[in-house]
Amino acid sequence: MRDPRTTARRLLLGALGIGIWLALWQWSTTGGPLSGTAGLPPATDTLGATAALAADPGFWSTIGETLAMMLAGLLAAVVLGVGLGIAMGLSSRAFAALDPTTQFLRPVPPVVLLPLVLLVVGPTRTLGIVLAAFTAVWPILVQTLVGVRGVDPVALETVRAMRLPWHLRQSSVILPSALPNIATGIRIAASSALMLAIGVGLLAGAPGLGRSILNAQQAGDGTLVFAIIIWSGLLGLATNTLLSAGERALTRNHGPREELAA
Amino acid sequence: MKNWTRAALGLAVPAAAVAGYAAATTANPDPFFPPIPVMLKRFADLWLFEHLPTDVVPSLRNFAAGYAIALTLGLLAGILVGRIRWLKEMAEPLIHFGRSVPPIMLIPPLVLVLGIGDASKVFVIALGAVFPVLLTTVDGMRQVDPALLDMSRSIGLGRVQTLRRIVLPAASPAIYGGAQTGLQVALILMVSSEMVAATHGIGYMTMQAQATFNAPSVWAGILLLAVLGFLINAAFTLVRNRALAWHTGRAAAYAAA
Amino acid sequence: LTGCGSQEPAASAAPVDYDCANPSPVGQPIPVTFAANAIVSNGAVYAGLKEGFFKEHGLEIEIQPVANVSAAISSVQGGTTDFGFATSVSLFQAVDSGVPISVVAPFAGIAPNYYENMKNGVKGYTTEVTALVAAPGSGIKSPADLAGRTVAVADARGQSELTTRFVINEAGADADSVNYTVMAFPDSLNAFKAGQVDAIFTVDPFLSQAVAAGGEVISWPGVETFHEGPTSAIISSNKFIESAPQTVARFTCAIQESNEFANENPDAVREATAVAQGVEAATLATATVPYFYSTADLAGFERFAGIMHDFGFVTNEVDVQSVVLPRALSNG
Amino acid sequence: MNLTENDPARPVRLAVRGLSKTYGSGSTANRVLVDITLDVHQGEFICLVGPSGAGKTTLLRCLTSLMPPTSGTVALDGKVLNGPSEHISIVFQEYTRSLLPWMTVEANIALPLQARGMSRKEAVAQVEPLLRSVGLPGTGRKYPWQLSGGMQQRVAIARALITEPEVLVMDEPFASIDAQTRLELEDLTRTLQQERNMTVVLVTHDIDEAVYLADRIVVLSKNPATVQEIVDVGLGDTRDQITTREDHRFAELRSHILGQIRAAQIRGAVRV
Amino acid sequence: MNLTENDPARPVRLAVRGLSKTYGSGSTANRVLVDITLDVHQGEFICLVGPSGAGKTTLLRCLTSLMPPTSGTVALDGKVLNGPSEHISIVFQEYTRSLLPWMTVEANIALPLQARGMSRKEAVAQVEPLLRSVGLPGTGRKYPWQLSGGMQQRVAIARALITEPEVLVMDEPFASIDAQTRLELEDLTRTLQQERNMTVVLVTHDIDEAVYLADRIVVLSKNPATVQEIVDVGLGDTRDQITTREDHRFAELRSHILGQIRAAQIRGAVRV
Ligand SMILES: Nc1ncnc2c1ncn2[C@@H]1O[C@H](COP(=O)(O)OP(=O)(O)OP(=O)(O)O)[C@@H](O)[C@H]1O
Ligand SMILES: Nc1ncnc2c1ncn2[C@@H]1O[C@H](COP(=O)(O)OP(=O)(O)OP(=O)(O)O)[C@@H](O)[C@H]1O
Ligand SMILES: [Mg+2]
Ligand SMILES: [Mg+2]
Repeated sequence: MRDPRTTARRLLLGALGIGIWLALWQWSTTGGPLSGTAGLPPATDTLGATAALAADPGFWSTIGETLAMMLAGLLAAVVLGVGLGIAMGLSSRAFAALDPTTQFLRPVPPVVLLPLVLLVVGPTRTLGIVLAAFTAVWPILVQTLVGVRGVDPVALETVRAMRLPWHLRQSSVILPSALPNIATGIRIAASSALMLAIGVGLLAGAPGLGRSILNAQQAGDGTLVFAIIIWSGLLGLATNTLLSAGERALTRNHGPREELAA
Repeated sequence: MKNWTRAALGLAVPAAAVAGYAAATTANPDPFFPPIPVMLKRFADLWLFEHLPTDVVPSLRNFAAGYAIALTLGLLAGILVGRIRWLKEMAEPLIHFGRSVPPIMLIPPLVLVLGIGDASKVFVIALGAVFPVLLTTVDGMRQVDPALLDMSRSIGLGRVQTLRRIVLPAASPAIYGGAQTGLQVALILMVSSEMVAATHGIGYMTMQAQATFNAPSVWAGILLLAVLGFLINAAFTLVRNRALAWHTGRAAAYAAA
Repeated sequence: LTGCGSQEPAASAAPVDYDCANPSPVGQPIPVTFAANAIVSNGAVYAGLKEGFFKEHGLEIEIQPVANVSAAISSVQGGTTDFGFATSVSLFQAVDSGVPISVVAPFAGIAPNYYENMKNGVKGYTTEVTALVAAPGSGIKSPADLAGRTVAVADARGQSELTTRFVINEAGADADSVNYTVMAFPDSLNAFKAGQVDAIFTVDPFLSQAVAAGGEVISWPGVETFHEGPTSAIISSNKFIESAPQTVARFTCAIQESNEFANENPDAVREATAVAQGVEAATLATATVPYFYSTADLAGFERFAGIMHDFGFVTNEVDVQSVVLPRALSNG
Repeated sequence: MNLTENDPARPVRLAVRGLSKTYGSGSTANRVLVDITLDVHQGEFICLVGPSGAGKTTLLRCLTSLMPPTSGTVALDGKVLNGPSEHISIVFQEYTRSLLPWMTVEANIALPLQARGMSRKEAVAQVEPLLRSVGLPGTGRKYPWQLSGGMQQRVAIARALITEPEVLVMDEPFASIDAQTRLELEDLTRTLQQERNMTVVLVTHDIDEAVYLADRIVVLSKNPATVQEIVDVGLGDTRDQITTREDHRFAELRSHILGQIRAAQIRGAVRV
Repeated sequence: MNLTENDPARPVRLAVRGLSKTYGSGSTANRVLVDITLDVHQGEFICLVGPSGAGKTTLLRCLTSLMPPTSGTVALDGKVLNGPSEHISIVFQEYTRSLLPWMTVEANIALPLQARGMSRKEAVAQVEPLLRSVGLPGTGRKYPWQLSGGMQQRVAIARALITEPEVLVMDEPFASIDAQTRLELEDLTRTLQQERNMTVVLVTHDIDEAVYLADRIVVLSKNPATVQEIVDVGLGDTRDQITTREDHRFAELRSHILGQIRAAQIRGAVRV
């Protein structure tokens, strides 16, 4: 459906953006204001180390660990966040009952809960999953709520008049209409989930990339630390690309979406 | 729904949770799960007077500065990225890369550049909170009803005017959603940034309590953060509800009671 | 000592009939988990594993890496792991908070008479594991000069802060006037080089790097505070001790044997730690290996607890005897 | 001409009793409907006319229980309604917004059948004949936003008809449709109503249309709306676009109703 | 009756040349407009009629340059349009969707003036007289979603009129408005057009309305749309709801156009 030239343009411009950023990084750490700062490796060294990691099969299984925690947490968060979001968006009763509690829980930083959760489940994959889910559920909940409330009231009234059963109402109106918002929520949540999946390794020694960073940090290997950071960024990039592709497929027929940009 | 039913419903869930916790801690005492009165007393001792000026106020100052920067930058960048196609294509990979990097990881290198003072903390808070704002701005702007854009072009609204009067208001529910998520991220980072390379702050205090197995203090910290978060969130909701009155009003016009 | 409501009595040590010298065979090895962070101080366990001391006593150990000591203690008390590594400071803080754990075996510390030997300039006693290094050009010559300055320590209200405070006070300055900022060792080294902090509490290999960068060691806070004695211990939860006394006994024996082996073979310790950290053996070639106690030094523990109490690191006086398993006090 | 007697042969289908509706409250309260009482009989075709902004849509929304009235009740077959009934189909005035943009035309039309538990495939199979009768053959696979306004309106009509409802409520259903198609759809609606003995309540601004279609015409006044008059049309059950419209009674009714609306308008204007 | 000669006294305002429009491409291509050529003169009132789905809205969108045609051009005063011109005001068919729900009625109407750089206060001051002339006095502070459908449509009309445009393009502007108000708005439009020498292009399905308002009526055929006929109305410049409609030529034109649309309908239907 999309013009191959547009795709080429996107790739090219995207690469250009990354190129500019790398050039800035390289310049600032070698000749620029940050040169000589210990612990800030130049781009070239970091990219070398990043590439070297790709050849290490052990590193791939570490990535697998992190991804597994993130995905499981995200999945739980999607189920919970979308479910609660729809309930709270549609029923003023559910909203009244749950809103104060979510308002109270939402700002609790997951890192503070870490010691408590650690107590119950230990430095395991479950720890990562629980904390990833706890962080990811909020953006999904908020955006689902926004989406559900944004459903065209006329459309909503239409299906009420049809007396669509609950599941049909969800699948035919609420979800499709709220989908763009939910997708945004999931995309934001995915990076939070990833952050926590890595964070639990860093702060509590749960398996995955975080533990690798911890080890690299304890060994004082700044270049390796940055290489792993780059990998976590790439992981986020890949997740996002997948999620947006999924979102586009799902909202393909939502109407003549006009490109705003000239 | 009547106000008191709303309040009663809203209190039911936390009340049940508190009662459940109280019952569990009496039946099964555990040093990490102190009884509620102990928690509350520690809360009062720690936060109400002694550490308020030295730890709470500076934390909140960092939070406010970081969040304000995030809102401004996120909105500006979101608008630019959302409207200028080449910029969007150029920045998109970087944005998604950037927001995937756990901000906590960047604190040590940031300390090297900005020092252990507040600057690095404000920076990290801004960095983490900017992405939800930015992304929802971009996404919200895409969801404008094309009929409105036609209208806008036909009455001769220029690009800036269309943005200000049509696109942003239409995107505002989504943007407020993103700003709310950014608020949470900012709170998380306010605490996290004080757990690394800090000499004071709520996060520092709480982390210290955790490291020394001072469970009541940990809980007091959680409680403080929850209360602060709640209040900040409530203030935010107030602003949002005022700004989006049309949105809720329109929905309510159709909703059955 | 009594009157400390939070302090549980020691694990009731039902007499266990197990002799370290005569390891009784088991059909199936008993699986146990051990929470530890991969640092040289834990090296004895890594070396002991390699030497087969645990297998000999019918144990099959799985090491759960944790980020820090409090995580290890948490996971032990929560029952996620059976045993764990703890610094004495964290241990007493945990006990002070009513965490029901006990010492099942002695572990790394400062060798007897170390402080004496150091003062007398005995060869081989010029350095110790932990050091305070002042930044070049900071004008800091002694801990007393730290007043009003910023020092990077490794943990909040932990051993690093305690010993730093102790030496500053000893030097006649006000320890409260110092800003203690918490940073991981590598980070504090970088911050030190970037001039962000005035002094750092550090260990090797960062210690040698800091000195190479022009830093000056102004104190050896560990040894100057404690002089000698066990700075760490192997712990288990009271619940586990009660439910599996046999297993605990076997574990104690294996640790004691590992400790003795480690003291005789520091190179083996370095090597095993390097493997555990996943780094080149050369990285740790010059790392200082601590002394490993084969019996628990009650007097040492008591002195530590006293210092902690003096500095307000614990609220009550800790009844040390009640948290050390009798078996850990004897050899075999 | 104010003939409101009930026809005893036909049972009452929809009974509206003392219905009032006020939007908002306090200083912003907007009293729209006041004490509307009305019986709609089985198989009857009612047209609802009145000035723009009188409260016709509001009345339909209360009638179908999409919105709770401020006071009064609506009963279907003697049972007071507490929510939309599956026996009532509705065509909304804001038809472009009542079609789901992410569903094809056929999926939109099939939806009410799915609501009754029919499988999607089965439901979709029933769509094409209906599309043909509203003049949209072969458009089933398109999306609503690929259709013109009038075509979308017809999709909305088809969706209301697919369940073969007992009661059909339509809010200006032919407003955006060309004259020719409009005549055809009028006849379609009237024929279906006769065949199925369907009860129809239809809002229109086209007086000719009202007279042509209705058994009785309800004229609403404005600000707030009350039933100003109920007119018995009495043009017989079978109507014809040519002969019926040439009937002298047709012209009479037409100018009578126009006069009524004008009166309602003025009454309203004075109160503003 | 096919009178298409230009009136040399009036310069050409809008010149449409060989305009074609195809939606989509490849297998889903939908050829809607083919080779439309048309001149609209200054001060002329054109009504555009044709079957539903013919392409009237599409033509208006191309005419106003809201959408680029697939081929052909539209020129305003001899200059080819490349984007919406500020001299042209539009009333959209989807009027409910073209009002901004976050702005009050008066803010919505004042918006085009603000687009021209007027301060908000000044712009809002001009709103009330206009609201009165579309029959909505005192509604300025309400939100669009607090109004009925027909009221919203009148708000959209007021918004189009506020800039005193030289060219006014309206897509079924009176579709949801009651008969009485409709007559008034027809006269208002016609009067303004005469007074200001405004050029108007208006789409309607109401043939009577087309004949009553237009100087010329353009009939579009269907699938794809071409100009089937252009009819010169010739009822003079001043019209009156009673005398004009009683004119024998009125009835003649009326049935002629109806026949044309029927023909267009059938031509289209064959091609489906
Ligand atoms: N949500 C609302 N809040 C406040 N007032 C409202 C609301 N909806 C409708 N109204 C008012 O109620 C009155 C009746 O509206 P309604 O839509 O029922 O009129 P209508 O007879 O259907 O008009 P039309 O023929 O133009 O569709 C109008 O004056 C309108 O302003
Ligand atoms: N976005 C689109 N994509 C594909 N086809 C479209 C699109 N918009 C309109 N069409 C098609 O173009 C044709 C003309 O549509 P248009 O809206 O111009 O008709 P119209 O004459 O205004 O009809 P009406 O009187 O019903 O408003 C229709 O057959 C419609 O299906
Ligand atoms: Mg209406
Ligand atoms: Mg149209």
